[in-house]
Amino acid sequence: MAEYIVKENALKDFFKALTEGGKRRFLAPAEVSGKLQMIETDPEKVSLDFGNTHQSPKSAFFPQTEKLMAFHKDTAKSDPFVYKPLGLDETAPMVLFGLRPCDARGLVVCDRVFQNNRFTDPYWKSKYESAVKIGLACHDPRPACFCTAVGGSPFGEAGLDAIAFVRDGGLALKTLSAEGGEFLKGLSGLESAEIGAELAEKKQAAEAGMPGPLDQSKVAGAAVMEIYNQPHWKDTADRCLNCGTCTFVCPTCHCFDIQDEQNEKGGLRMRNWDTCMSWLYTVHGTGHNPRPTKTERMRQRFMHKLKYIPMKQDGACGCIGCGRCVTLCPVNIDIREVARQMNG
Amino acid sequence: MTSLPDLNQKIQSAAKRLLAEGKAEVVIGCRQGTTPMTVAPIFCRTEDDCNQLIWSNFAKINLATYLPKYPGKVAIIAKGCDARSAVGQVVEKQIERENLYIVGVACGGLVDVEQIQAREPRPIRAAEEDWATIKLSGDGWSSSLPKEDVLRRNCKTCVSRTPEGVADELIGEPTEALPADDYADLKALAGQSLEEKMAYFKGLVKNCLRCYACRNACPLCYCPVCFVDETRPQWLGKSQDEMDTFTFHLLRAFHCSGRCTSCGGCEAACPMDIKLREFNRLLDEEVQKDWNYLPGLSWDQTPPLTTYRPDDEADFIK
Amino acid sequence: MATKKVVGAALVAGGGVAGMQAALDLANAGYYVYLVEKSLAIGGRMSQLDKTFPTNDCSMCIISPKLVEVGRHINIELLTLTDILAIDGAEGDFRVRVRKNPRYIDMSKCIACGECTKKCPVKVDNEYNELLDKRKAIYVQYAQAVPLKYGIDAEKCLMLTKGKCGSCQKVCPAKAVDYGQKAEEAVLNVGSVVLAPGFKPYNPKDFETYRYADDPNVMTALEFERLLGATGPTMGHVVRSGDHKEPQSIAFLQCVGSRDINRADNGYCSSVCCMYAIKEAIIAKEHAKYDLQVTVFYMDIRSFGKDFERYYEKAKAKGIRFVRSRIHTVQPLKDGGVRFHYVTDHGQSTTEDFDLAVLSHGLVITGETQDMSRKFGLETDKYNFAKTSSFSPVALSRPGIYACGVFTGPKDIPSSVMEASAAAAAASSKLSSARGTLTRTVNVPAPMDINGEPPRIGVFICHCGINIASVIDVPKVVEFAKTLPFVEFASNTMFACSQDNQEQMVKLIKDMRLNRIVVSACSPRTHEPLFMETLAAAGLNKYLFEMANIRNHDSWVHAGNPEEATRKAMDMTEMAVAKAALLTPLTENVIDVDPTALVIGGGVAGLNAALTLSQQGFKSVVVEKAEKLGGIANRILSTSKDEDVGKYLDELQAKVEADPNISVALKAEVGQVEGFVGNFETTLTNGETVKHGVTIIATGALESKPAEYLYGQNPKVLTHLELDERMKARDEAVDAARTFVFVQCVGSREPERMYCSKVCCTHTVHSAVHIKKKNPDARIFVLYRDMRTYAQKEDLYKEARDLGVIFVRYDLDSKPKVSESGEALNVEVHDPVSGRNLLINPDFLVLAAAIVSGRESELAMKYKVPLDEDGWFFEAHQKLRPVDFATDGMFMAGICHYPKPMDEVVAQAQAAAARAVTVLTQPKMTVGGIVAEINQAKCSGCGVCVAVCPFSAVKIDEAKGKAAVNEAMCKGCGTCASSCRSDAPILRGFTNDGLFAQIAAAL
Amino acid sequence: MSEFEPKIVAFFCNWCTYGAADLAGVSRLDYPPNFRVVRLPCTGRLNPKYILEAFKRGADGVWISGCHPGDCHYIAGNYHARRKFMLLHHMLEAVGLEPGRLHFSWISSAEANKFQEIAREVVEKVRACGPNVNFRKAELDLGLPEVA
Repeated sequence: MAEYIVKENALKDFFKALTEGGKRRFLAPAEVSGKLQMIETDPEKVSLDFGNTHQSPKSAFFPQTEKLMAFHKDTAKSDPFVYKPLGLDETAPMVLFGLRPCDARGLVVCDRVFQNNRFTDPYWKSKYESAVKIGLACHDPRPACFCTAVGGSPFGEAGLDAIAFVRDGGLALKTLSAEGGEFLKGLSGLESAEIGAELAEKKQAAEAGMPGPLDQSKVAGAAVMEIYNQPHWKDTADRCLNCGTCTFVCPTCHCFDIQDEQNEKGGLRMRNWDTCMSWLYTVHGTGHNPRPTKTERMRQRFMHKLKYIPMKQDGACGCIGCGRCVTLCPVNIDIREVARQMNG
Repeated sequence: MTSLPDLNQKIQSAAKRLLAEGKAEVVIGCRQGTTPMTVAPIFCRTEDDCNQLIWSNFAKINLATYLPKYPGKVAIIAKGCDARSAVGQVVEKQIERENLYIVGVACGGLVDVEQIQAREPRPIRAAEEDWATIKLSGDGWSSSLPKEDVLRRNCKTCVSRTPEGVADELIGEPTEALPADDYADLKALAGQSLEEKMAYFKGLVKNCLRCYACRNACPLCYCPVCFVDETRPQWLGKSQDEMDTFTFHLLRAFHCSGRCTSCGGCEAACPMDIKLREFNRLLDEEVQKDWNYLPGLSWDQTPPLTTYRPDDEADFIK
Repeated sequence: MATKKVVGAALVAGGGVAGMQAALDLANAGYYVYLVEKSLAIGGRMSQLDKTFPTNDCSMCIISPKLVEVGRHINIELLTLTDILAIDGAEGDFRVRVRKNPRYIDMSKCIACGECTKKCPVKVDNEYNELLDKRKAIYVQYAQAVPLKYGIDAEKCLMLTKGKCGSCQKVCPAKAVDYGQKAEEAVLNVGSVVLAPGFKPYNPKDFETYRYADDPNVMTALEFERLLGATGPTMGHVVRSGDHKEPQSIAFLQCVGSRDINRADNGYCSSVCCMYAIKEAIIAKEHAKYDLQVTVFYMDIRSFGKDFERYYEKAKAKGIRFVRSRIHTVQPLKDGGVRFHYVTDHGQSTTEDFDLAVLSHGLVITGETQDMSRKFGLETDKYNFAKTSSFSPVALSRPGIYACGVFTGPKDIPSSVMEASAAAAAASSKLSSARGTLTRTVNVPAPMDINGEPPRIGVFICHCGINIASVIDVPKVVEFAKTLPFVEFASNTMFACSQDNQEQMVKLIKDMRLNRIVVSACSPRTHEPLFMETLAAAGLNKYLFEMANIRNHDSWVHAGNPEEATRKAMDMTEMAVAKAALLTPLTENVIDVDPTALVIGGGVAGLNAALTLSQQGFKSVVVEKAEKLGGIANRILSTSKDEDVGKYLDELQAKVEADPNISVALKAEVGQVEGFVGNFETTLTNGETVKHGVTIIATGALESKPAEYLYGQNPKVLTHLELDERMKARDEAVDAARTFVFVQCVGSREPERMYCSKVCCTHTVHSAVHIKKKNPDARIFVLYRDMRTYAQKEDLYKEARDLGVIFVRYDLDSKPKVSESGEALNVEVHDPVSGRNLLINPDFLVLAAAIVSGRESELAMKYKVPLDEDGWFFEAHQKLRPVDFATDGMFMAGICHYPKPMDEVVAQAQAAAARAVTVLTQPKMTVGGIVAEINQAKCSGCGVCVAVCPFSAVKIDEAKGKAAVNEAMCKGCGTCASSCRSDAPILRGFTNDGLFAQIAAAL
Repeated sequence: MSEFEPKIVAFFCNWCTYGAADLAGVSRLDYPPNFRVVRLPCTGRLNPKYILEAFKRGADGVWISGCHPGDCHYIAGNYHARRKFMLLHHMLEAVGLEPGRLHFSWISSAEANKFQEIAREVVEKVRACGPNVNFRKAELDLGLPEVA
């Protein structure tokens, strides 16, 4: 575990160094079309003063549209169908700087979906395993932030190879994993330093105004059908528009739809983000839809976040408290309120 | 001008009265949201529910969005645009007139939270509002903004702030209609090069996530199956292809033509703050020019795409 | 008593629009029809017209579906090049001897490719284009002709006249030319005969002062029509035939050969010339890319039909000048053009030059028709028009022989069509016992079930002799087709439409279990039905068929670019295959038809409709809101032919009362309406519920109450009907009266009521003659704007003048002034001829009050039928469907459609009945095929489809809140499908996925 | 190829313009072979999506033609279609579609000459616009050379 500081005037060098001379793609918070996003950017354009990126960083590993393979017909061959997987080996590894601790925890939730003892998604794995993830702690959580309510912290460390925080005159950094330690060692701009006390102090200050743990004990203890049949769903569903904004901005929503697009030469198979809020998501070929109304669809999302993921991921909450859905929901459906209702 | 607390009081009593008299089984309105500058729609079925009703500058979506196929008798606390959309839904048979009760509230325009945040980047911990001013406060600071400065764009050209004529009752003093959209910017753009027009409109939607929140927040988009969700044939690809995205927006605007009441709900719902109404405005301008039609102003209107005149002028047809 | 033989067949003579309509209505009512046409093809005069007034509809576009329908009708036997020699026997059992003249073409072989015409060396004046250009000795009458088969002009063909040439036979790829054909005689056994011989345009060549014979800058209106025609000699470009210069000014001269007993013997008005002149003037101005000046010289503008007055006003607004003057002499100018000397309305003599003069020539009965009338023993009037009564307007003097169209008097297309339907009704009135005895039906095997089978497409690429193959590399297209998805079989064929290929196709479908067929050949518009029948014969649902038009749309138009043409043929075939793969079998369902009619209105129209239906064996219920039958006719004294209306009404009522098929509900109106064609259910206000298959609306109209000329204030001011009532009652004051003033157009032809009430001019002159005959000393003044005594009614106008009735014209801006002083009534009017004001003190002032609609908007709404802006019921098509509503099973008759005189009312009533019979006669109706359906899961019930459907075929099912299509009413236009935002309506045969597949394959 | 040859998708109503094209064939009136015809019962059937789909699939031009107002075989199909065209035409040109790419006409079944004239005009105008790049969907990148 190493601790460093980066002086303000060395920041650009440091960011450049993170690319390992261009071998890694560098992703950091930067402005695009008036919004701060975690995107591949010029080290010069990194922003350190932000609440959180507008969207979650999941698209770095799970792009909204991802090509899986190409296929075409070659009638000259005895087996005329030719397939070629795409995107597994062609991209350079990433280094991400400036992940908020909540989002890093979100990636951990996704990682356990895409890689687990039952199966491994190669598209996720190829990007996720090779990436170096450096967090940036929150000093000033926003009004809708509630990471502390769901087991996180503005200075949380889960899922990160290193965590940084902003201090007068630059950054401070602490490595968290062996890979992180290895990666940062000797990078230009870094100076070794003792930052433990400062970190603890800042952490305490940041957590001070944040909400306490959200009680989910009853949810954890209850049978699925018990929560499923609670009467409050109807009330929330009243105002839910099924617009899906929550799922698109959520760092742990990970559903996708696989589509083929073809022309006369051949076709591409790709996967695109999907949303359980959508009618199309569950409609069967017969026209039957097991989630026929918005109530079932809305309930599915909360059940998934607050009941199914904890069941499958050893009690870890599927919501990491970034507050994006709370802020962006056009009808102010607040997951904290729903969680309370679910807990009775 | 009636103060907001007074207005809220009146709305609450009206709602309670409607429930008590059986004129409505549910009253749809707004209540305070869970975070600053948010408002939540509320479906009031009890007196307690009614006591939460407010009128807020921060309301986002058009409450008429909830009306299509709503079972039973329903009342809606409606601004001008909500009321117009509700009328449109009656015209389009999405709700029966006798099951709908419109409590009209004179509106002074809504505010755009994005614009507020652009002017006040500090984390806003609380917001207070009255008819003309927004007061903001954070950790150890406070400031205030004239509402006029941060009005939603659609509210700046609202011709139907007061839902007169169609509301079953009206609360608050009527507010003057504003000068209608003159489409000056679009007219200017029409004179630009093709590249500039294309760049402008494609640029508008380049960050579109295809989440379709605009559609779901729209009181016009009540189709059981939207064309983007069609599979046979699949009208549009599902990927983030530029042309598929662009086509979605063109067609959605086309479907709203002659029906859109400029409520701005689509823009308010868009998580990427896309100026979606630019597409609708293109067609609004044309609908008004060709047929002098504004939707939602009376119960017996004929939407322009459900009728024709033998002498409709279309010089571009050879 | 021996039963008289009744033959369930009829003969219709004349293949013009009237003959076609009569044939269709007879055939669709269950009678076998011989349609005899003396030329190569049907279509008649209407096929020569460019546009039709007052809608400016394209004439060819609107008749060609009718041509095709006649041509393909299983119960219409088309006999072209055929003359009628004799009619023996009596009604119910006529034997008609005909001669079929040789065409010299084997119709079963000719593919109408036109190779023969290209090679034929003989040029002949082209009658279709009024001799303005040339055709060949082997030719088709016009491009869209039915039957679309060539024929040889025996008088001009070198082979037939001189025994040399034979080039057409050499080039014909189908071996269809047969110089050895001979005329054949035949005897046709029919129950009745309908004569629709039509007219010829008056030939003004003997009209020396008009110089038509020798000056190329004087032409007839029909020649001018061909000049305007897109298929005419100049393809619509207006140029003078002499020097091919575009005229800067054109003058139309009205009443050439009409209303003229000096230079022609035609005292009658030809009824259509004013309107066609206005039409040609408008179209000419539209065609000219410059400011063409058009002037119409006329005596009276007779725009008396529905929407005609507005058309006239529109023409004036477009700058067409109307000058009231009859041109006496046309003086040719040296540098081309003509000079007129004429006297203006105000008596001034003036001279004016024009680049072109167009003679609006009248309609005359041909010598052949005159011979026919004599030979067949038919009475005619002095102008050779067939004699009929106002109360049986299509029955001729010899029982069993009926007439329609111009043969009974000059008239326009809708009136001809109306009469044609009336003639069909009358001609079958005695044949109903034999209905269906001679008609044929098609028997097809039950289609095989292909449910669940993947598409197995068979593709046939046609050479069409050399028509396709000389340009397109057909084998290459075949090889390409074989590579397309789901194609099991592809091959080329010399003539896809030939009989042997049809048989081959049937065999292949069966042997290879093909379940979709694509033919790349000619136009589906002409050939799709043929192939669909072949599919049906093979036991395949006929809708599993798609065509690619690689001839008309490809080889014929890209002859210079064989490579691209081949590529296009491949693409077109691919498009057809792509769509075919997605086709599904379409079912046709049968629905029951309630064989009863509801007739709304118990006036002359309604009662005649009911009686006509009864003669055909159908029941009807007549609803009349008044206390007695007869309607407005109760107030009319006599018809223009001096027939007693009161007596007629008594007889009519007695007949109705005695008729077991007719029940009458008086003092009742329509309450609630449910259902659709075949299955209406109407509840009347008297509580009675009527189940009926069709509805005939005959609600009549009203005489307006004038708001001027002291009407209602002075007892001496009467309306027409009030005068009639007084005369009926033998009112002494009227008998004793010495001075009458009639004022025309009271409330008609004014901005707020821009139509002519049509009957008033005739009514006035008829009343005037009636009074004058009783009291020759009576002084009668008629104050008029344009006298509109159209057709043979012009004689009555002349008679009135001869009897001394004084006609004074007034303008809308100087209407007569009426005042009273003491007992005296003062009428002051400006006389434009003398330039002075006349002052008259009449004993009676009779106002020709406008006929106004009862504005039955509630009734209209109940049956979902439209009213026009004047409140008249609005027909499905102003020209060709004058008694039908667009909504199936709904018909109209009488003056609820538009004001009209007695004979036209009766004709329209019979016509409505005839049209109704075509529905009622089928115990079950086949519905379905290419119609829309609603995907219930996608429907939001918003009602867009309901609003846009032109046929009221879509309704919201209130219980489900979703739309539903009535297959019986849907015509398959697909407007619902493209208007729905959520694609809930599916137009079978033209589905979204099918069309998408075509778009994809096109690119 | 020396000159750009545009690909045009044409939508014709069965009763008028399709008939005019038939008649142009009968009359041997030649015109450029650049368009492919989709036959519709009526212009009223034309869903605006078809136009966008054709462009999206790479059509360089789209041509829609039906009966003259008043001539509709289905009474009012073309009137309803006209309203849609008015809006769609305005919108597409406002967002930057070249004015020469999308064409509408009324051609009756008797107007073979007008058909020929407009067919030529449409092809020339689309040709002048050049290939459609802005309204087509990007080609799928299949990476075919690598696979082969």
